Amino acid sequence: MRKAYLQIGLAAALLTAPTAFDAASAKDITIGVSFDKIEPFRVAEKKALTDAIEAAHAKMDFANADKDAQRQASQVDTMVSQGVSAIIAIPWDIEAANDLARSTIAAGIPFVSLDQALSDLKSVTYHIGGDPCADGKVAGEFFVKAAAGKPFKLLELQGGLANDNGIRRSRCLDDALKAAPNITIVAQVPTDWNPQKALDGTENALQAHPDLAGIYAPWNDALQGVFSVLKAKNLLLPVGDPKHITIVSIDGTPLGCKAVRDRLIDLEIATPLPEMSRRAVAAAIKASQGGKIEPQAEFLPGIPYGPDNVKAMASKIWGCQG
Amino acid sequence: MTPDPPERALLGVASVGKSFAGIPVLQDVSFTADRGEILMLVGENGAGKSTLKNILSGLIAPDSGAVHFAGRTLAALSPADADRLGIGTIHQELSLFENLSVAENIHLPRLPQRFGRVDRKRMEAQSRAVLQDRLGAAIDPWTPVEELSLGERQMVEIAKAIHRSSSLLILDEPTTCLSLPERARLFDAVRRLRDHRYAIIYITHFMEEVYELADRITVLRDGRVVGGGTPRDMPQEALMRRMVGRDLAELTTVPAAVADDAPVMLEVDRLGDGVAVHEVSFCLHAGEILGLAGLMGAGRSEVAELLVGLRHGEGRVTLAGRAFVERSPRMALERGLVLVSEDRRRDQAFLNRAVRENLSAAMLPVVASGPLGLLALDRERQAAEQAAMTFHVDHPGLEAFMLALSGGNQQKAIVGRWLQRAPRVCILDEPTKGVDIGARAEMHRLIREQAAAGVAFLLISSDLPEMMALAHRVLVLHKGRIVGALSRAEAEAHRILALASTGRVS
Amino acid sequence: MSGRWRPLTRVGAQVWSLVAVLALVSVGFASLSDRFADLDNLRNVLLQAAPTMIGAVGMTLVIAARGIDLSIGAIANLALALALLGAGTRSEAALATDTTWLVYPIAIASGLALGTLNAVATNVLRLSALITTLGTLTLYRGLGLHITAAGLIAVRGPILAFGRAQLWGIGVPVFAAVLMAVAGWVFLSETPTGRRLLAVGGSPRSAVETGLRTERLLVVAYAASGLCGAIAGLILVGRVGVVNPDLGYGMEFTVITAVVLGGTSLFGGRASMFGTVLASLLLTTIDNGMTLIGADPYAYDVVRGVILLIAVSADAASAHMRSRRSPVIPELRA
Amino acid sequence: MADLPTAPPRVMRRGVSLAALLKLPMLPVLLVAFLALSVSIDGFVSAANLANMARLFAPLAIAAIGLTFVFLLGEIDLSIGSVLSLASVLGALTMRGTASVWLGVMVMVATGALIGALNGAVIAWFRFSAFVYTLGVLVTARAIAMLITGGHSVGRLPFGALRFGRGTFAGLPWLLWIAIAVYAAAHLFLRQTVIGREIALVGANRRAAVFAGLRVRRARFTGFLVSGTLAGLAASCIVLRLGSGGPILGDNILLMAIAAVVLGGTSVFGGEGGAFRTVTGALVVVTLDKGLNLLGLAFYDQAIVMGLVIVLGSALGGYLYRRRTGRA
Repeated sequence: MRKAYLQIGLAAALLTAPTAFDAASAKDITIGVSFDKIEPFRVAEKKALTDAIEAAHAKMDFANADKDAQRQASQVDTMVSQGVSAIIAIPWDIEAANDLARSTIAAGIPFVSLDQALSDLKSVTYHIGGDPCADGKVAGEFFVKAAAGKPFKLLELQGGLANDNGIRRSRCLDDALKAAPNITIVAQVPTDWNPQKALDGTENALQAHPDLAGIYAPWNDALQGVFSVLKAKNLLLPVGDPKHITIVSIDGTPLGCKAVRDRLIDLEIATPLPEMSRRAVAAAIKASQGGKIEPQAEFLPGIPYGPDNVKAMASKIWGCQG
Repeated sequence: MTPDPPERALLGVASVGKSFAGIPVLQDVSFTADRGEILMLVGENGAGKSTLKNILSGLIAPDSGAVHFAGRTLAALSPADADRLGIGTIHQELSLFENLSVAENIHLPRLPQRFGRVDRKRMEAQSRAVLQDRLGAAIDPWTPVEELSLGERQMVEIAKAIHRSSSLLILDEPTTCLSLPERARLFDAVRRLRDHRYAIIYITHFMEEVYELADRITVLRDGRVVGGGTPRDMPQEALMRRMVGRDLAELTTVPAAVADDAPVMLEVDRLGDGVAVHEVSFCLHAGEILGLAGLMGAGRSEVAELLVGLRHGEGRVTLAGRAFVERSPRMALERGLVLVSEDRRRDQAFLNRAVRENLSAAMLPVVASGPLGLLALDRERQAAEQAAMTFHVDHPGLEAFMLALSGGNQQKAIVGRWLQRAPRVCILDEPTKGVDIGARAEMHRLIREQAAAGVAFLLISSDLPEMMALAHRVLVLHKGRIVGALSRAEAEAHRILALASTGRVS
Repeated sequence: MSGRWRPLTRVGAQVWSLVAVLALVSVGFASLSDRFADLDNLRNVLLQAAPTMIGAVGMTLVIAARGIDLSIGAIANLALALALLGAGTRSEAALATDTTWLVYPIAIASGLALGTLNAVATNVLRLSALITTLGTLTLYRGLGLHITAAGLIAVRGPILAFGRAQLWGIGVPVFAAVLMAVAGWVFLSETPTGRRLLAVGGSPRSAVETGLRTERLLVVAYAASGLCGAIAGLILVGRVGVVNPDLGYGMEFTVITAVVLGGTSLFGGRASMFGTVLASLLLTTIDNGMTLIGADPYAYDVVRGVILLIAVSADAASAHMRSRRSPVIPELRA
Repeated sequence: MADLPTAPPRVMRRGVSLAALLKLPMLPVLLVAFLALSVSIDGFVSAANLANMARLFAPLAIAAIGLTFVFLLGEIDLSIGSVLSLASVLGALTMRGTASVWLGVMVMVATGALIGALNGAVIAWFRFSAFVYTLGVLVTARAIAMLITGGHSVGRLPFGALRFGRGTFAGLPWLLWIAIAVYAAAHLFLRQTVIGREIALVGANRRAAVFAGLRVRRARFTGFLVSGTLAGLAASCIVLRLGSGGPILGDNILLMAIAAVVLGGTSVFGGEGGAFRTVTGALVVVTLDKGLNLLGLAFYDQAIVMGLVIVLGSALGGYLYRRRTGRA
């Protein structure tokens, strides 16, 4: 049966080969898209990807692995056996996806990883994603600047403890803070990306440390929980107020942009979603037509912006449009 | 036979029929019961008494026929109907809520209430009225039922039915757990209810109860009414012939004498558990049937449990000449000591497993072979078939669930499970409880046969005629101590009862 | 022999071992953080425990009747989604959904209806509660996400009132939780329907023979559980200000843990509302204390697991102590 | 005693009879679902898709068969998912450290067996409540796996792992062979061994089992041991197929396994059920999971259908079963 699916894969590769010379049109191209999960940010991501694929006149075959590495492997294998032109995947398990990518490529189908980087980038045709570590570092440096050498208590909310993006956003923040011994991380609260847990965590941290100076909320959905606690404590004050708590967030969703415009958070690091999607789709189509992809991996660092420059930056931030 | 046409009496059952899975259990059954009389419904197990009772209490609907009640005709009753019409039923298997108090059990489903809350005062008063005044049972209404003894639970079940009923009371074998005084009080209460113009249907197979209470008798056999009349019309002999459909001669047989040189199989020396049993000592010889009498709660079952290691305790037990120290049911089985305990549903039957597996549950080491303990299924099946035949277990198939068997057949299967192991000593705790006359006679024949073959029996029974028919000697327990040892000649009902009730010879 | 009214039987010992564990945990946290034993923190713990506690009150009724409701978290999600559908209007400018007071009747009616549907499906289709609610867990969650398209919906207006209102400086959800727990206790121990529910849980067979309307009683229990799920959902959404796909996710686990840890038997008929409340507090206190002492994020689950294991050992040990003097061999003890 | 029992002919005949098949409440649902999906999806019955499904089926069926033992006892084991995760982490680390696939598999099975044995011992001898205790193990084992890896999954395993996990033997995926072997062993164990019988009887009526002198503690111990061991074996299947192990690998398996077991018709209250029923239950879960996905439904719409099938399918199965057994 392994032979059978190799054959089908080969056949699919052969079938798509002639179109390689017909680069002007991508009409017969179907891109298999495999998401790790569906949550608010992924909904936006899916929309960006759908737009990009439509713009390229290709078709999309979508599947959601729902936080299950096995299901993702099975879904990608199915797409391969159905003869899609290329795969774009947000891997759930960044280790398992290496082998999935290799076997897909071995079957003659390009494998593009999006957003979440695999542990071994050499195993994919092309990777395009944000740079969680860079984002974390930017956030860390911002806190160092904000603290300005004075004692500074920081609450760090964490997303999924077993999620690579989450881990890196956290670790690189910590690295950047090492330079400033005046900053203490008073608590690292695991939340599983759940705003309700972000709320409880913020409430508890404020209880332990009423003199909290900063909150790191590395995904926009957490902000709602943070704001509601601050509001209850009369601490939801605009940037610039002496009692304002410095908040840095990552994602760049419309809600994040609104928070910046309302001057509620100091810094937002926006993931360039449309650009990521466009590049992923372009690479997938090009690779499926036999083209060579250079460079093989790209990391688009988030675009930092704050209340003071949001007007100027708005055109570059997807969440600030529309 | 019927004094009134069915629609005139309080209750008229007219041509009721019922089948389960195509097998008829009731056919064209008609009878009446009127206010102010006690109707005895007698019949073997499997005769359809329980089905009839379930129809009258609304648990199942008949396939054909009708029930007339107080001038109304109903195709079927629901439990709610029964409740509304004032029909109270005492089920043979207790239908109590162990997690709730006595008072609540008596009152459910209609708890008295005040402003939406349970009216505890009224509930307590009413419970005391029925328990103490009517039945003379000193049971506190707020005790959780799980803390009561079996006999007390039976009294609560009776109190519950009396409390619920206002017109018709159905009692299904209500005395199985009762001591003599409790039984007498129950009979008093039943007679008083009759005098208060209740109709009473009393289901039993105890002959002495039939003749002590009956105003009229209706006999069921194989799902049909086969006779009826007043007690005067139907002497005991005739009644039993009707019930069984054949003559029974075995009641007068005497067990074979124990040989003088029969070896001692079981020797018990100052056995006790510090709670329910104290310093019990006795000897049991091969081929002997030793009765263990006493009231409910006297410690009889506890003695059995101590012997097979279901209870911890002190004292020495010697089994076939060798000390039996590390006691457990498993070791007991290996050494040839088995216990057929009293509560079949709770402690013996695997109701949702096959009859075959129920029969072989104590045979597993025998039908297993090899170091892996593989079961020889063919051998198991043969043994089970053999056992079902030997012990007259009537079953729809060895693979059917145990649940599908009638109570009597379940009991025979369970006794068969244990006797298959050819034990040296067999403890039988109430072996014929809830079993019909035919099965009871078969069970007695079996016990005699096995005893004659050398098995030693320790027989625990509340059924004194049974005890006197079977036992070579009778030990009487009172509050956990042996207060008397009677030879066969001395073992008369009144002596046993006196010893059991007071601990002294009167 | 004299007795007294014992509304909920044989749970005393388990409640005491729970009190002991809760005290131990509290003393531990208090010694590590001086802000733990503080009136403000008590307010926080109570407020954070409120949704769990309310869900657990409903679940106690269901489990007391020998049922189980795996769908309670999914009901929280779907009830709120339905409420937004019925009483929300998206305001593009504010990126939020404006709500009217109608969200409350809609969410509560949805909770009751979804709970009732659980009971009716169990009764009519003659399924075990585990299967029915495993199915409706999947079904309700799917429906909830279908309505919100798995997106995050920021909400404004009256929907926030319940979660955020305060009375004498204490969150209204805390009063709601206490009220629900007391109401649950009174219901189970003092009302005829509550007693009947315990009877059904204690022995379904006896219930039939006694003429109890088992099916109607189950409707009461599951509807109550659905109601509690919806109320818990209202609190969660009210506090955080968003309806998100993860709303109520995993709530059934926390809530069942609280109920069982509190001494209510999974085999029905025995319930302890007080134990349920204590266990809900214990579970919340762990998370609260861990953040207060600034614990390593990976340690949260280790501590949770170990405390669960301690609680179950304490319970087994106390059962052992109690029955040590009984001559009956351990295998036969209840 | 010397003659090993051969498979009795009567039993074999019963094994394939129509009546015996009808005993399986989920079979009609499975057939209908399978037919409907094959008609509506091109390539649903293709070799590639079936092999793909087989690889999803194997670990689920293995874990669910383990859970069946515990359900037969009338108990519950909530820890299988995180035992699976922990085993996968330890096994993957071993594979990477020693470059030996087999050593890794042995570590996974041994981890499962060890935790299963501990669960069994504590529950059987110390009489802990299985629900709360295994819940504690669920949380703790997952936390340990997280601590060991810092939340990362463990990949870059020796090449042999994947070759086996995605390979076939005699036309069928290796993983399916493992599942078949586990099923056969479990079936024989429950049917033909003393412990297997004791497990069912203890589940049917624990007091009666004590009175009958059955080894109750051994039976309960064995049930949890099997459940843990098979969780470890299921971990091996997943690790071999994915080429990675991780601390959240087993998060979904508990509910799916419970669904497979109860859909198959094994009673939650003990004493009734078996390995084959669970296999049909697992088939239903996998067929729907894969089929609905192939239909292209949004994941929440898949959930809606899945929920309806669980409720209505079980109801239909139960109805047919009652009609056949003549129970009102």
